[in-house]
Parts: sequence; structure tokens; C-alpha cells
Amino acid sequence: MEQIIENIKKQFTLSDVTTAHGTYITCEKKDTVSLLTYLKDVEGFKHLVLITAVDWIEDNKFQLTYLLNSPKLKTELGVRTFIERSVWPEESEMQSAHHLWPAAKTYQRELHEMFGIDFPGSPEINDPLILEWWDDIPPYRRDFDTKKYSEETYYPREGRSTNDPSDYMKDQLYPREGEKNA
Amino acid sequence: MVDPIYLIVIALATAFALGLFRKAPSLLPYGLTLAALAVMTVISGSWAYGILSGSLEGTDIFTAGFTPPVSINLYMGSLEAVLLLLVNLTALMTALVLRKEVKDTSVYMLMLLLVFVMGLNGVIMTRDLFNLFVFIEIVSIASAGLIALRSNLEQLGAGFKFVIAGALTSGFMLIGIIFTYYTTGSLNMDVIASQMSPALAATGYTGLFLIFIGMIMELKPFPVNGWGLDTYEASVPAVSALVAAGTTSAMFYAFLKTSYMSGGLFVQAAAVIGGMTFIGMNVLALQQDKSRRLLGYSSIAQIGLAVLAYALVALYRIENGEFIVFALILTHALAKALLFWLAGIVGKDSIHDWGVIKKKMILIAPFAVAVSALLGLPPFPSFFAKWDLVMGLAARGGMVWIILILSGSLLEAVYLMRWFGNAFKDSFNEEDTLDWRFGTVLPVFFNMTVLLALGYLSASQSSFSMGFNWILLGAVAVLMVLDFLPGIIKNLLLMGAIGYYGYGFVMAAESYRSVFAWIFALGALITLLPGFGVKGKRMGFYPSAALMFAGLIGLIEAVDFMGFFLSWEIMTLGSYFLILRGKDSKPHALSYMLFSLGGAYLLMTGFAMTYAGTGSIALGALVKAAIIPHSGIIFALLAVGFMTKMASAGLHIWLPGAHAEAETDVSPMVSGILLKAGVFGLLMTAISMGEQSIGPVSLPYVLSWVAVITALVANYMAAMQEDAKRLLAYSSIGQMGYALFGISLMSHLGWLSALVISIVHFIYKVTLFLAIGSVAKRTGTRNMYQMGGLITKMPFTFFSVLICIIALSGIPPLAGFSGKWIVYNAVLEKRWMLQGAVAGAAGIIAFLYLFRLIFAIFLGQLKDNHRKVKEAPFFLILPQALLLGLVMFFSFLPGSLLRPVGEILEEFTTAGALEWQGNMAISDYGYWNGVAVMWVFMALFAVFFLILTINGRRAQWIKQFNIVFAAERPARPETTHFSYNFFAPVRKALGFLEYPFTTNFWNRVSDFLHAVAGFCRRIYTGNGQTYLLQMVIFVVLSYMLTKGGF
Amino acid sequence: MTGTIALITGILLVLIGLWGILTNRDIIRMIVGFSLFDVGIHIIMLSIGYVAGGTAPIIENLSDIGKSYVDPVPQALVLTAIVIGLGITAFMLTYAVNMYEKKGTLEIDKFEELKW
Amino acid sequence: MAKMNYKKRWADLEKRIVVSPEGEEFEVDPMQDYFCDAKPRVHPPNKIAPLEKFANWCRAESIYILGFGTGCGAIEMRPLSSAMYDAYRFGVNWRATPRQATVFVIGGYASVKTMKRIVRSYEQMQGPKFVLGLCSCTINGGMYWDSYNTVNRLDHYIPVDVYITGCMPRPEALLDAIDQLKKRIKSGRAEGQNKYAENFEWYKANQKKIIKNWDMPDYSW
Amino acid sequence: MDGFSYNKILFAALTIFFTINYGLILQGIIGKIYARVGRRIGIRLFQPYFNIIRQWATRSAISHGVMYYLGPVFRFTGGAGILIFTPLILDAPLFNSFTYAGDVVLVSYFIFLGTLGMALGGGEAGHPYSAIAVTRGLAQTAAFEISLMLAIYSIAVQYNTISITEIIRAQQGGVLNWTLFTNPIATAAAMLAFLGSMMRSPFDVVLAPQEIPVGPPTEYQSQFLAMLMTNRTIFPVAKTVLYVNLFFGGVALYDSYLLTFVVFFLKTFFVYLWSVFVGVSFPRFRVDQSIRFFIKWPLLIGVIAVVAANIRY
Repeated sequence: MEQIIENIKKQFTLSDVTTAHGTYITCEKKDTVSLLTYLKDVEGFKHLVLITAVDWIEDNKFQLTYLLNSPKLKTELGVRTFIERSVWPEESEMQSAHHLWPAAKTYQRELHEMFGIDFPGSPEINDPLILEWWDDIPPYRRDFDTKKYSEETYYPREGRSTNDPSDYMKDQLYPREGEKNA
Repeated sequence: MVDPIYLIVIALATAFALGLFRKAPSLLPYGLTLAALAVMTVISGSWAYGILSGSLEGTDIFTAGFTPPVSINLYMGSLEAVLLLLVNLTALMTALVLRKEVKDTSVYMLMLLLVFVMGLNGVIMTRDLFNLFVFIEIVSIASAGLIALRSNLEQLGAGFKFVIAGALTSGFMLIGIIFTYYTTGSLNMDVIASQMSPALAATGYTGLFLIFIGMIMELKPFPVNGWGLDTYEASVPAVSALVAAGTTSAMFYAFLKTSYMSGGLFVQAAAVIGGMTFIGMNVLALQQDKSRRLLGYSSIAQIGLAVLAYALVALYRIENGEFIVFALILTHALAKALLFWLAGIVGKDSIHDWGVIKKKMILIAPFAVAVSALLGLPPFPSFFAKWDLVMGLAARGGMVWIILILSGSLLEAVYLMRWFGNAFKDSFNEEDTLDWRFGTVLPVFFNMTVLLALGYLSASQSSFSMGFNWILLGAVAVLMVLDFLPGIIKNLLLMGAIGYYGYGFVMAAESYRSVFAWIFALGALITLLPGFGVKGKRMGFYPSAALMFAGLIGLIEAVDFMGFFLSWEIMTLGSYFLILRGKDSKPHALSYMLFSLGGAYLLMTGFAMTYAGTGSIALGALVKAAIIPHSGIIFALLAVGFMTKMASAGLHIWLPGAHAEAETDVSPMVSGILLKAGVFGLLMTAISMGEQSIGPVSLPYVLSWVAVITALVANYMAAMQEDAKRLLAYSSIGQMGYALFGISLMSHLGWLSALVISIVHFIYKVTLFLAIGSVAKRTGTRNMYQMGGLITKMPFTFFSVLICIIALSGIPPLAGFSGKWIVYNAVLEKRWMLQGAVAGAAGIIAFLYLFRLIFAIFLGQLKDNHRKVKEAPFFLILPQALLLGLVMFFSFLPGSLLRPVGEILEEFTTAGALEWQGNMAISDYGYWNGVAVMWVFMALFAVFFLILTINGRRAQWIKQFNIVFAAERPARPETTHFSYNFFAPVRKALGFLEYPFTTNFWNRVSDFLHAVAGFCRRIYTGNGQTYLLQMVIFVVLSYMLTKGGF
Repeated sequence: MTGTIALITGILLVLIGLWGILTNRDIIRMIVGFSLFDVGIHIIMLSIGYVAGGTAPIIENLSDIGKSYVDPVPQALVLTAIVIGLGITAFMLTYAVNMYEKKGTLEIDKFEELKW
Repeated sequence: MAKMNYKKRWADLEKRIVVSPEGEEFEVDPMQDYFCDAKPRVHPPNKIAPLEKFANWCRAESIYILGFGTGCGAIEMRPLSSAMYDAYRFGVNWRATPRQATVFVIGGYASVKTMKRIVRSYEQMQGPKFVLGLCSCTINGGMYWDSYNTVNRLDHYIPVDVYITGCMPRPEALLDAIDQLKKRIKSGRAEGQNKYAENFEWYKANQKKIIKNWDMPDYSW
Repeated sequence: MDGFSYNKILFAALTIFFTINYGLILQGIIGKIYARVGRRIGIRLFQPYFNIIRQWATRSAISHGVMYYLGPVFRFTGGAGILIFTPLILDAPLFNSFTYAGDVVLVSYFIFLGTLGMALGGGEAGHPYSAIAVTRGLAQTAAFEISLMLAIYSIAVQYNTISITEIIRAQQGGVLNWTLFTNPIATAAAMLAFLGSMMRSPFDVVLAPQEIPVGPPTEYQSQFLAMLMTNRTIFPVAKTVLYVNLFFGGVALYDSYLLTFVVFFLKTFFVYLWSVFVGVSFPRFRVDQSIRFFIKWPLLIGVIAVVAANIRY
């Protein structure tokens, strides 16, 4: 694995390499697809396990993670990249990787639907995948208030107390920052 | 009476007189020529009339006032007169046709024509050997000139080959003449014939042989006739017509004269050469697709047949030989001239381009007449000639020749019918034109009329009395003439005729004939009803239908083999034209015709053998035939012949396509009615001849297995079809398998079942074909998977299909069960349980296709584009309603059908006959009360329906997509209608049944014959020198073979 | 004897003529072969009618009756046959000329437009 | 801008122009032509009380469950047919088609997409029909109480006869619920079908509020 | 072989009523047996009664069309018809109401009326599953029917009759006179065919409860299904009775009515049990497999039976 990372570093600039819970490397947005191609064709990571995204609303970034698997080495490698987080209804953009793995099409459709990240050129990218006729902020963006939405839409029964999810999450995860803000 | 010598004088004088005109053509010389030919025609015509009517006698014409042997003499007798009339008429017509050529070329052509005709006249009349040679040379020079009329490369090459071949032939002949003169001291044929003795024949053998072979080579024997074919192909069609009709007839007559002169010395050789030519040319013609060359092949083959017929007549001393030979040669001349003129009108050489003939639909009629006449179909002279020949041969033990003649005829049918089919069905280029002028068209129709008239005349000339009712054919002729009327009027006329004639006919029919008489007459009326719904003239439909029904009626009325066979052929011909009318029916109509003809020829052979064995051609002779030697073979021949019509396994491949592709109201005719002709014939054979066997093999036993396998495989195939009409067609094969099984049981119950199945099959197959036909018409497709859900759109059609499939599958309350029940009892009586079980399995497989039929079309999902489909038109529903009424009547009172039919059969055998107690039929094994079953069914049905209705009266009526679809909803009717490859699991398990054994077998036969033709015809290299070499070798070989050494 | 010689000559000529027809591809040569073939036949015809020591079959006075004379019929036939042969040969030559004009060759195996 | 084509419809449900075999062009509207759009009717109980009571008794003793796993609770239904619990002895049976089932067990959370299918299946069931709400999710959303995509209370969309709490409830709880349902049926109170028909507009409005692409007829017969 | 009289209508109705009850109880017993094989307690004995009454008492109903409506009627008519055309108990007038209408051929063809009705009704529903199931059913029927037919031919030759009454009569007078013992080969062929006709495992892919829900009647509900269920109670009984009559000596009228019914019950039950026995023991065939099975062994046995009968009698 170290050897592979050395090899990668010869050609690509990696901003971060972490091996805490599996190996994750972070590359630049423009390099991502060529890095994936390199990993698939040269280093033998033939299998795309998944593509997922994290909404770093505070940094105004989306983090994309491509999880790859090499059947030969029996190991996994995560490729991370950060892209600009747009303000809805603007969509963020990322290069599509469907030409490397056909399965990427579905993940990209999901990301488009749930996060509003567009992958120009990916097949059927503009068609709804899971949600039918969704007309709000993409639900996995953290500025979407799911509780409010649920209350407005789904007739909650009385007798439950709740917190605003974004504040609640902020308090839980960034207590000091929250104090500062407060 | 004008002296026949003037025939020659006029021609010669006019020819010389034409020399006075300028080379540039004008109307005057043409008119002069026409006038001369017309005068010659009148002279020969008056002689012919005079001699045939008995007012004149044959006369000798002596030149220069001397008698033979000193002078040359001509003879004018009946045969000469007729042939002269033929030649001169053909020449006159040809001159008419050549009107345009006259403008293009010079006056010399007219001179050549006249000289040519003069030569032909001379050839026919002369009795002097050397004079014959001179006339032959004149003919050959004149025709060589005519051949190269347009002086293009092809004509020049062909003409040169013709000239050198002719020169060689005449050289041989000349040597022969001089040798003969040396041995006999005379040149007069009559004198030589009178002197002829074995001793003289031995000494003068070489001379006589050379004359014989020379004459034979003039007739272009196989395989040394490449030059002849080239001539036919290259020359102007009109000239080819004259050559084919005039030259060959004259030469053939000359051949007869010389053969007569030599006292029949070379009859056997002539038979061999004739037979070889007939078969050889017909085989080689299979690969030919140039129409004029094809006609050449056919001409030569026909002449071969004539030579063969002459030789056989002489060899076997067949009665009425003159009629046989001359009927053949006259038919050939008239038909062939007609076809060549037609080729001139059409102006296309490839037989695939003949579709343009449809620009003038009326031209189809002469074309059909000519082709039928060439094939020896009734009612043309060649039919009677062939019949007499075959009967005579059979009576005198010439079976081999019968096989040869009939197989040759079948081969001829292959290419002629293919050609006709192409012309009738192929599309054509709108820009193509026909040479449609008075001069070109008149001869064609003239010959057609003459052929028809001769056919009528020759019927009385045949040596067999004929029990055929000409009124029927008269009706056909009337309809043909009235073809310009609107279809509805013609339909009324035809129905009126059938109704009027049929009433007496049905009443007059006796015994089991009456059953079929009912089917045919009633069927005709009912299947003609839909015709009222068709707008327009429907040219050709009504004459064809009338022809078919005339044949069917004739079958019932026939009292002897000839009447039967003639009706059989007429029926075949009529149905062929009907089937050919279908949209894509070209190949299927062809295979129908070929199988029918093959079957008919088997019948003919069987009849001939019966005649040979019993000396009678009455249909009753079949009873006597049961005890003569070879009776087993007779039975087998007749059975296979009839089974071809019933489409039993192995002989069925024509049926699915033919029935499926036919028009909506033609399918019920050919399926519901026509097939019964085969049942009728076979039942007649079985009842008359009883159980027969060849060696240790019992024929009915073999038939029973063929029958049940037919039923099984056909039903299986029906279940695998996507095309609804094909499904019904296969179903017909299966049902005919049951009928065959019934007949093969050879017992009262077996025959009863066969008759009952025939009746009910007639009813429900007509209904089904009408119903499915109307669905196909409304939806514009025959593929079942493209239909579906039509029950709401065509409720009546659905109802009639429902009733019919219940009847067809034999489910009890309806009429179909009676057949099944009787078969069961008959099987037990005969103890053929294994066959019975296979038949039963076939019956259950029948459910498969019946369910598919009704489900895929009427149930399931209605398609988008069928949402506005209307119910079938009234005139398609009316016959269905009538027939359904009949089904219901027979279902409520099964005894009303079974009792009279059973009584009919008690005439032949009473063993195992049903006993009736009230409404209960009791057999040796079981019992059945159809009325009780019906009432029980109705009572139960009513009660349960009532219960359901009281209980479920609040039911919400919903639409087609309101189905439970795993919590989803269907997308489109197309994807929701389960119909394509419906019985996939069955196919997976029993797919081996689908292997096209039969189709492959017949395909291989066809491929083999075509390959042989393709290979063998390479002997016609096109090189004149090779042809000469072949001729020399042919002469030498023939000499060695006839003499047995040098 | 004379008759036999004539007969043999005639047969030989016929065979030579046939040989010539069958072995030469040139149309003109074939026609020449035909002429030989024809002449041979004519000689055969004459030889058939020849009577040894016979005179011409012309009866001028009664004394000629009873003399043996050659058969006049073959001679008459030969005259006709010669005429016809001439006609045919002329016809063939016409064809040859025409064919040469159209195709520019006289080889018989070049004229195979029509076959099969 | 957002490029998502959110309001995309299923092309097969759009109106379309077809050509008849005669060449005539006409429009086919699948929603009108292929689906029955009648409203449900109220089916009052039999006026003869003993008969109705007898019928209810039979209905209670013969429970045909629609074998349709809508959520994770469906897994709890399978053991019922095993030898351990053997629900057959209480007259319970499973049918694979709504047409022949009488009891609909909603097995847990119902997302919007599932809800659409639940409504459809429920409407396709015949007769007096009963609904069992299994798990907390059917009651108040359970652990999905604030989800953007899961309904919180089932009885706003279809009438429910018996709720079973728990996450997950054990098969015994389900058996007990069936027992409760039997009692309810026998007492003649389980008229969910008629309630649905009577309050059809209200139910439909609720359903349509969450199912935004309502591409089916109002009542799926 | 009597003619018609009006009390026969009553007899026929009673026959049907009796058979419905008997069929329901039989269903309960069979269900119980199935459960015990699976070590379950199983349904209550009277569960089929609840089911069928519940189904008849359904309040709402839908109809897909005329044929859909008439399908169950055809089906039930077919089932009831077989029942009253077949002698249930020899010489008992009550159970021989319309046996004078026909013989075994009539009965074996009348079966198809029900099949056709079901197929047409299911077909009009427009559901592809119905059609798929019907094709399977017809294909399988075509396969097993041939060996049944051979067996019937064999015993027809043996007894020289195809009248069911006569066949039963010929088997009276002791257990060893049963066709089972006099013609065991034919019985073997017929009993294999019986497996196919009962639509139980391994030949139950026609119904395929989960894959194509319950086969042809997948769209049936309410009273329509109720009618089909009623038919399903009498149809197996009718078929079983036919087999008992042909191969197991039928049921004669004993002096004691009780004994007669006990014999009737035992015979039909054990013949029925044969299919249950096979059904609980074997997994399912695909359709093509079952066709191949039927055209192999049962067919061979049937042919042997016919040939043997032909030689012997």
C-alpha cells in the first residue's frame, strides 16, 4: 500500500493521506478522475465500492469519497476530493466517472438527487432516482430542515419534543464553536 | 373444291410477286401477304371441314399427270387438312403479329414468311421422300432467314447454329433417302410402305435408320437440341410461335409419315428417345428463368411426349391412337403459339418480370388456358389424350411408361406453374408497357377460344364415355364472359346457379354421397355469402370459385373414373386460382398445385390399374378391384392420392401456407369444403375396396398410424403458430388426420366418425376461418400476439369462435363430442388402442391451440390501435350465424345427425352399428345420451349463473389495466398481453416434434432436381461445333443401340 | 467397280467433310467442310444409281431399249441436291459475313451468347 | 441552476396518438381508457343481524393475510407460518394477491414510495378488509419520526384496525394483534372499508399531499 | 340406465350438497396431514367451512368482463357435471342420478369444460399470470392425459365395456377382483396420471402460489372465487371417485348404510392420500420437466398395459 501511495505521489499531488480507518487519500478536484483512471488501470483497483458525499456546510464544501477495491491485493482505498458547495438552487459540479465503472451512474444520480451535485455527461443524471417529484432543497444538504419538513408534511402525533437539527448537530459536534457563536 | 396444290402455288406466286415491290415496305405487299395467307387458310379450312364432315374424301394430287413412282404426289386427308389449317392459321396470325416488324425490315421478310409457309404445306402434304427433303430444306432456309430477322448478334449466332445443324441433319437424311431408294426402288412412301417386309427392312436398315434419325433430329431430341433452344430464344417471339406451332407440327407429321413408311421399324427407339426428351427437357427446364427459352424447353418436351405417345400407341396397339397423338400435338401447337405471342406482347424475357402482364388483367385468361392445356388439365384435348394413353398403357401393361409420362408432366407443372404464379403475383414497373395492339391480341384470344372449343369437341373423341356434366363448365364460361359485371351481381348469379342446380343435385345424390353433396352445396352457398360484402368487380374470383364448385359437384355426380378424375382436376384448377388470389400466396399456391397434381397422377395410375384389372372404368369397378392382383397397390395409390388432398403427414406442406394466405372468404372454401373431397374419395375407396394389404402389410393399419401421427404433429404445430390463420390451417390438417383415422378403422363406427368429423369440421372450420378472417381484416394483422382483448369490440365473432372451439375440441354438450365418442368405440372395436391413445393425445393438444386462439385474440389486453375496431361486417357474420345455428341444432339433437348417417352406412356394414333408444346411442361398449347431457349442462349452468348473479350483483365492472401486478401497474397492453411464444415450456419439452422432417425432405427433393438441372444443362455450351459433335455421336450411338452393333 | 470406287470416294469425302466441320473453329473452314460433306453425299447418290457399263438414260430411238443404262432418278435428285446445297452454302456464307461484321471474328466458339 | 428534471412522468401514462388499422388517427389516454375511475361505494352490513354476525364470525376465523412485506417488520410475519408459532391453527393463511386477501399487515415504516403501493394494494383488496399496523413506525414514525420521506401516522392514509407497538414487536405480539382483530371483527366494529369509502375525499387529500406525482386513478380498482 | 324422472333433480342436488360437505371435510383432513408432516398443529378441521363461507360473504366484487363472469360458472358446471354423471355408489339411486347420460368417455371429456371455463375467465381478466398458468396447466394436462387414456383403454378391453357402472360391477365380489389386482399395470399408469391431475407437488407449478399468484384465478375474488373454491371442494372428490370406480372396485351398496359410507370414505380418502403422500415428499417440477416425466414412465407403463390387455383379453 505504501508503494502504491508512493507511485501515486509521483504523478499526483496528494493533499492528505490517512490510514487511521483504512487508507484514504485526498486529491485535487481536477486530478480526481485521472487518479481514479490510474488506480483502476495501473494499480488494479477494478471495483468501485461506492461514491458518497459529505456536506461540510461550515467550510462551504462537499467532500466526495470514492471507495475502491482491489480484488488482487484484497484491499480498499478511498479517494477523497473537495468540491465547491454551491448555494441552492445552484448545483455543484464534478466530473463524471461513469465511463470507468458503469455502476458510478447510479451513485452519481443519487448524489445529484440528494446533494444537488451535478455530474455533466453521466447518463440519466437529470432523472429522479428515489424521490418522486421532490420540490425542496435536496434532502441530504444540511441546510434542509428535515424535522420541519416532516412536521409540515406527515401529520405528526402530539407529544414529542425536538431540537432544530442543525443547531442540535452543531452543539453536539462543535460545542466550543457553538459557545463562541453564542 | 380447290385443288390443294394451289396452297403451294399461291404461296409461291405471292412470294415471287412480292419481289416486284420496292425494298421499302408499304402496306400493299403486307396486304397481299395477308390475303394470300387468308386464302390458304380458307382453302385448308374448307378441306378440313369437308373431310371431317364427311362430304369430301382424302385425295391424292399427282403432279405432272403421272402416278407414282414416276411422279411426285401429294396427299390431302383429314389429318393433313387439319394440320394445314393449323399451320396456315398460325401463319396468318403470325403475319398479323409481325405488322410492326414489317415496317422495320424489308419486304423480303414477307417473302420468307410465304416461302416458309409453302414449305410447311409441302412437308405436310407430300408423299415423296425426296420431295419431303426438298420441302424440309426450303423450310429450314426460310426459317433461318426469319430467325435472323433483326440481325442482332444473338439471332445470328442462333441462326448459324440452326443452319449447320440443319445441314448436317439433311445430309444424313439425304444419304438415307438414296439408300432407301437403292433398296426399294421407289421414293414414294406409300409404295415403300406397301413393299415393306422384314427382309427388306434388314437390307435397307441403314437407309431407313438415317431417314428416321434425320426426322428425329428435326424434332430436336434430348440431348442434341441446343441449337433448337437457341433458335426459340433468339428469334422474334412471333417467329418462334410459328416455328413451335407450325414447323414442329409439320415435322412431326413428316416423322409419322416416314415412320409409317418404315413399318414401325424404329418404334422402340422412338419411344426411348421421346421419353428421354420429355423427361430430360422438363428436368433441365427447372433452372430456366428466361421465358422464351423456357418455352423452347417446354416445346421440345411436348414434342418428345408426342413422339413417345406415337411410339407407345404403336408398340402397345392402343386404341384411338390417332386421337391421342393429334390431340397432344394440336394442343401443344395452339398453346405454344399462344404463349409465344404472349411473350411478344409482354416483351420481357425473365420470368420474374412478367408481372407487367397484369396491366391488362384479361391477358391472364389466355395465359392460364395455355398453361393448363400444356399440362393436360381438363377440359383441354391433351387431358383426354393423356387419359386415353394412360388407360391404354395400363390395360396393356405399360406401367413404366405411365410413371415416366406422369412424372414428366409433374416436372413440367413445376416450371410452368411457377412462371404463371410469378406473372400473376409479381409486382411490375409502372413504366413498362405491353405491346397491346389488335394484331397482337387477336391471335392470343383466337387460340384461347380454339383451345376451349377443341377441349369440348375432344371430350367426345376420347374412347371412354364420360359422365361429366358440361352444364357446370358452361356456367363457368358464362361467368367468365360476364366478368365485367359488378361482383355482387356475379355472386347472385353463381349462388342462384348453385342453389338451382344444387337442389336437384343434393336430392339426387345417394348413400354417403349425399352427405358430401350437402357439404358441397350448402358450403358453396354459405361461403359465397361474404362475397356480398366485397366491393368492386372482383375479376376472376367468381369464375374460379365456380370452377371449383363445378369440380366438387362433378365429383359427386361422377359415375366413372374419367368423370371423377376430370372433376378432380377441375376442382384443383379452380381452387388453385382461388388460392393464388391471396396476398403472399405465390409459393404456397405453387406447392398446392404441384402436390395436387402429383396426387392426381397417383389417382390416375390407380384408376388405370383398376381399369386394366377389371376392364371397366365405372366407379363401381373399384369393388371388383378388391379381388384382382395388385389390389393392394391400387388401394395404396388411391389412398396416397386422396391423402394428398387431405394433407396427411408427409404430404401436408402445401396446406398451411395455402390456407393461411388465401383471402378471407377463400380460406373457408378451401379448408372447410375442399378438403372433404379427399375424405370423400378415400371413403369411397375404403368402402369399395375393403381391407387391402401389400404383402404382409395391412394398408389400413399403416393408414391409421399415418393418420394419428398427422393429427398429433399437426395439432402440436398448430399450438406453436403465431399466425392465427396458419394455426387454423394446421388444425385442419389435424382434423383431417382424425377423418383419415376414422376411415382407416374400416368399420361402421369408424366411417361414421369420419363422416361426422367431416360434417362438423366443415361447420366449424368455415365459421372459424370467417371469424378469424374478419378479425384479421379489422385489425390488419394475422399475428395473434398483436391482437388481444377484442371480445369487447367484436362480441359476436368471439361468441362464434367460442362455440366453435368447444365443438372442435369435443367438449360434451356441443356437437363435436359425438365424433370423439364414436372414435373411442370404434377404436375399442378394432382394438387399435395405441393409435387411439395417440389420437386422444392429439385431441388434448388441440386444447392448447384452441385456447391460444381464443385467448390471444379475444381475451387478454386490448391494444392501443384496436380501440376503435368495429364488429365484423354483416356478410361475414351472417354465414357464421347460420352455421352456429346448425351447430346448436346438432348439439341439442345429436341423433338428428348420427342416425341418418349411420343408416347410410348400414348399407355397407352393420357390424358395431349404434343402437338408438330414444335419445340414447348405445354401442357395443358404452352409451351416450347427448340430449340429457345438454339439458344437465344447461340446468347446472343456469342455476350456478343465478347463484352468482344474485350474490355478485354489486360487482364493479372495471377496465383492462385494473389488475393486480405486484403493487405496480402494467405499462402498456403490448407488454402485458402474454401471447408470444405462448407454449414455451411445451416447446422446451417436445420441441423435437417441430423438426421439419417433411419440409426438409421435399426441399431436398426440389434442391436435388434443380441441382441436376443446373448441372446437366451445361451440355448446352452454346458452341455450335459442340452441338454438331453431339449430333454425330448421337447418330452413331443410336445406330449402334438400335441395331445392336454395326 | 467404278460404282464402288465412287461410293468409297463419296463416303471418304463425307467423313473428311465431317472431320473438317468438327475440328476447325473457323467458320469459313467449317463451311468448306460442309461443301466437302455435301459433295461426298452427291457422289454417294450418283454411285448408287450407277450401273456398270450402262449408258446415259436417254432414249433416242427404239434400239436403245433393252440396253442397260444408269438409273436416271438419282441423277435428277443430285441435280436438285446440288442446287439446295449451293443455296445452303451461300446462306452460310451470308451468315458468316454478317457475323464477322457484328463481332469481328469468325471463331465459332466466340458465338456463345446463348447457352444453357 | 438546478438541472434536475423533477417532474418527469412515466411516458407510458402520457396521452398518445395511435393509428388504427384503417389508418385513422386517434388519441389514447391511458388514465382514462385503461383504468376504471369509479369511486368506492359503501357496502352496508347485512340487515339481517344474525346472518351478519355469522358472516363476521367466519370472517374472523378465516384470516387471509396479504403476503406483502412493506417494511422491516415484514420479517416478523414469516415465523408465524413456522412450526414454532403456527398461525394456521388460528385460521390464518397467506395469499399472494390482494384480490383474495382480507387482512393487510403493514410491516413497519412506510416511505412515500411504499405508501403509494400500500394505497394501491389496499384498494385492490375486496370485501370487508382489515389493516394491521405493525411496529411503532406505523403509529408515529418511530425512529423515522423526523424523516423527510417516511409517513408518521398510517391512519391518515388508510383506516387501521389494530396497531402493534414495538420496534420490533415479536411474533407473539402479532398473534395477539390478530386475536384483537378477531374480537373487533366479531363485534362488528371493523368497518374500515366503509370508513374509507365514506371519508374517501379526506383520505385521498392526505394521500395526495405526500404522494406528489399522483399518476394513478383516484381509486385503484 | 334409466331415463329421466323429476326426483333425479333432487338426487343430483343432494349429491352435490353431500360432496361439497365431504370435500370440505376432506380438505380439512388433508390440511391437517400436511401440517403434521411439517410438525405443526395445523388448521382446524372445519377451517375450510370458514374459508368458503367467508368468501361467499364478501361484500364488494369486481368483474373484468363477460367471460370473466361466466368462467366460474363454466368451471362449476364442469365439476358438478362430472359428479352427477359418475356413479358415486353403485346401484344407489341417490348417487346415480344422471349416470344414464354417458360413459367414461363423456366424463373424461366433461372435465375439460371446467378447464376451459377457468382458462377463458382467467384470460379475460387480462392478467399475464393467468395466461402463463393456463399454458402450464394445459401443457401438463396434455402430458398426463395420454397415460390415463391408455389405462382406460386397457381396462375397457379388459372389461369389454366403457360404461362406468359396468366396470364397477365387474370388480365386485372380493378385493382381488379390483382392477388394482387384475390389471396392476394399467392402475399404475392411471395413478401416475392421477398425480398430475391433482395439481399437487411435484406437479403444482401450475398454481405456483408465490411466483404467479395462485395460477389461473389470480384475478378472482369475492363470489367468483367462492364459486371456484366450492368447485375445488367437489372436483378432487369427483376425480377420486372416478379413479376409485375404475381401479379400486368402486363402492357397492352394502346392507348397512354406515358401512357403505365408511367404505366410500376409506377408498376415496386413501386414493386421495396417494397424491398427498407424493406431494409432501417431493419438490416441484418445472413444466417441461413434468411433461418429459409423463411422456417417459407413465406413457411406457400405459403402452405396456394396453399391449398386455390386448394380448390377454
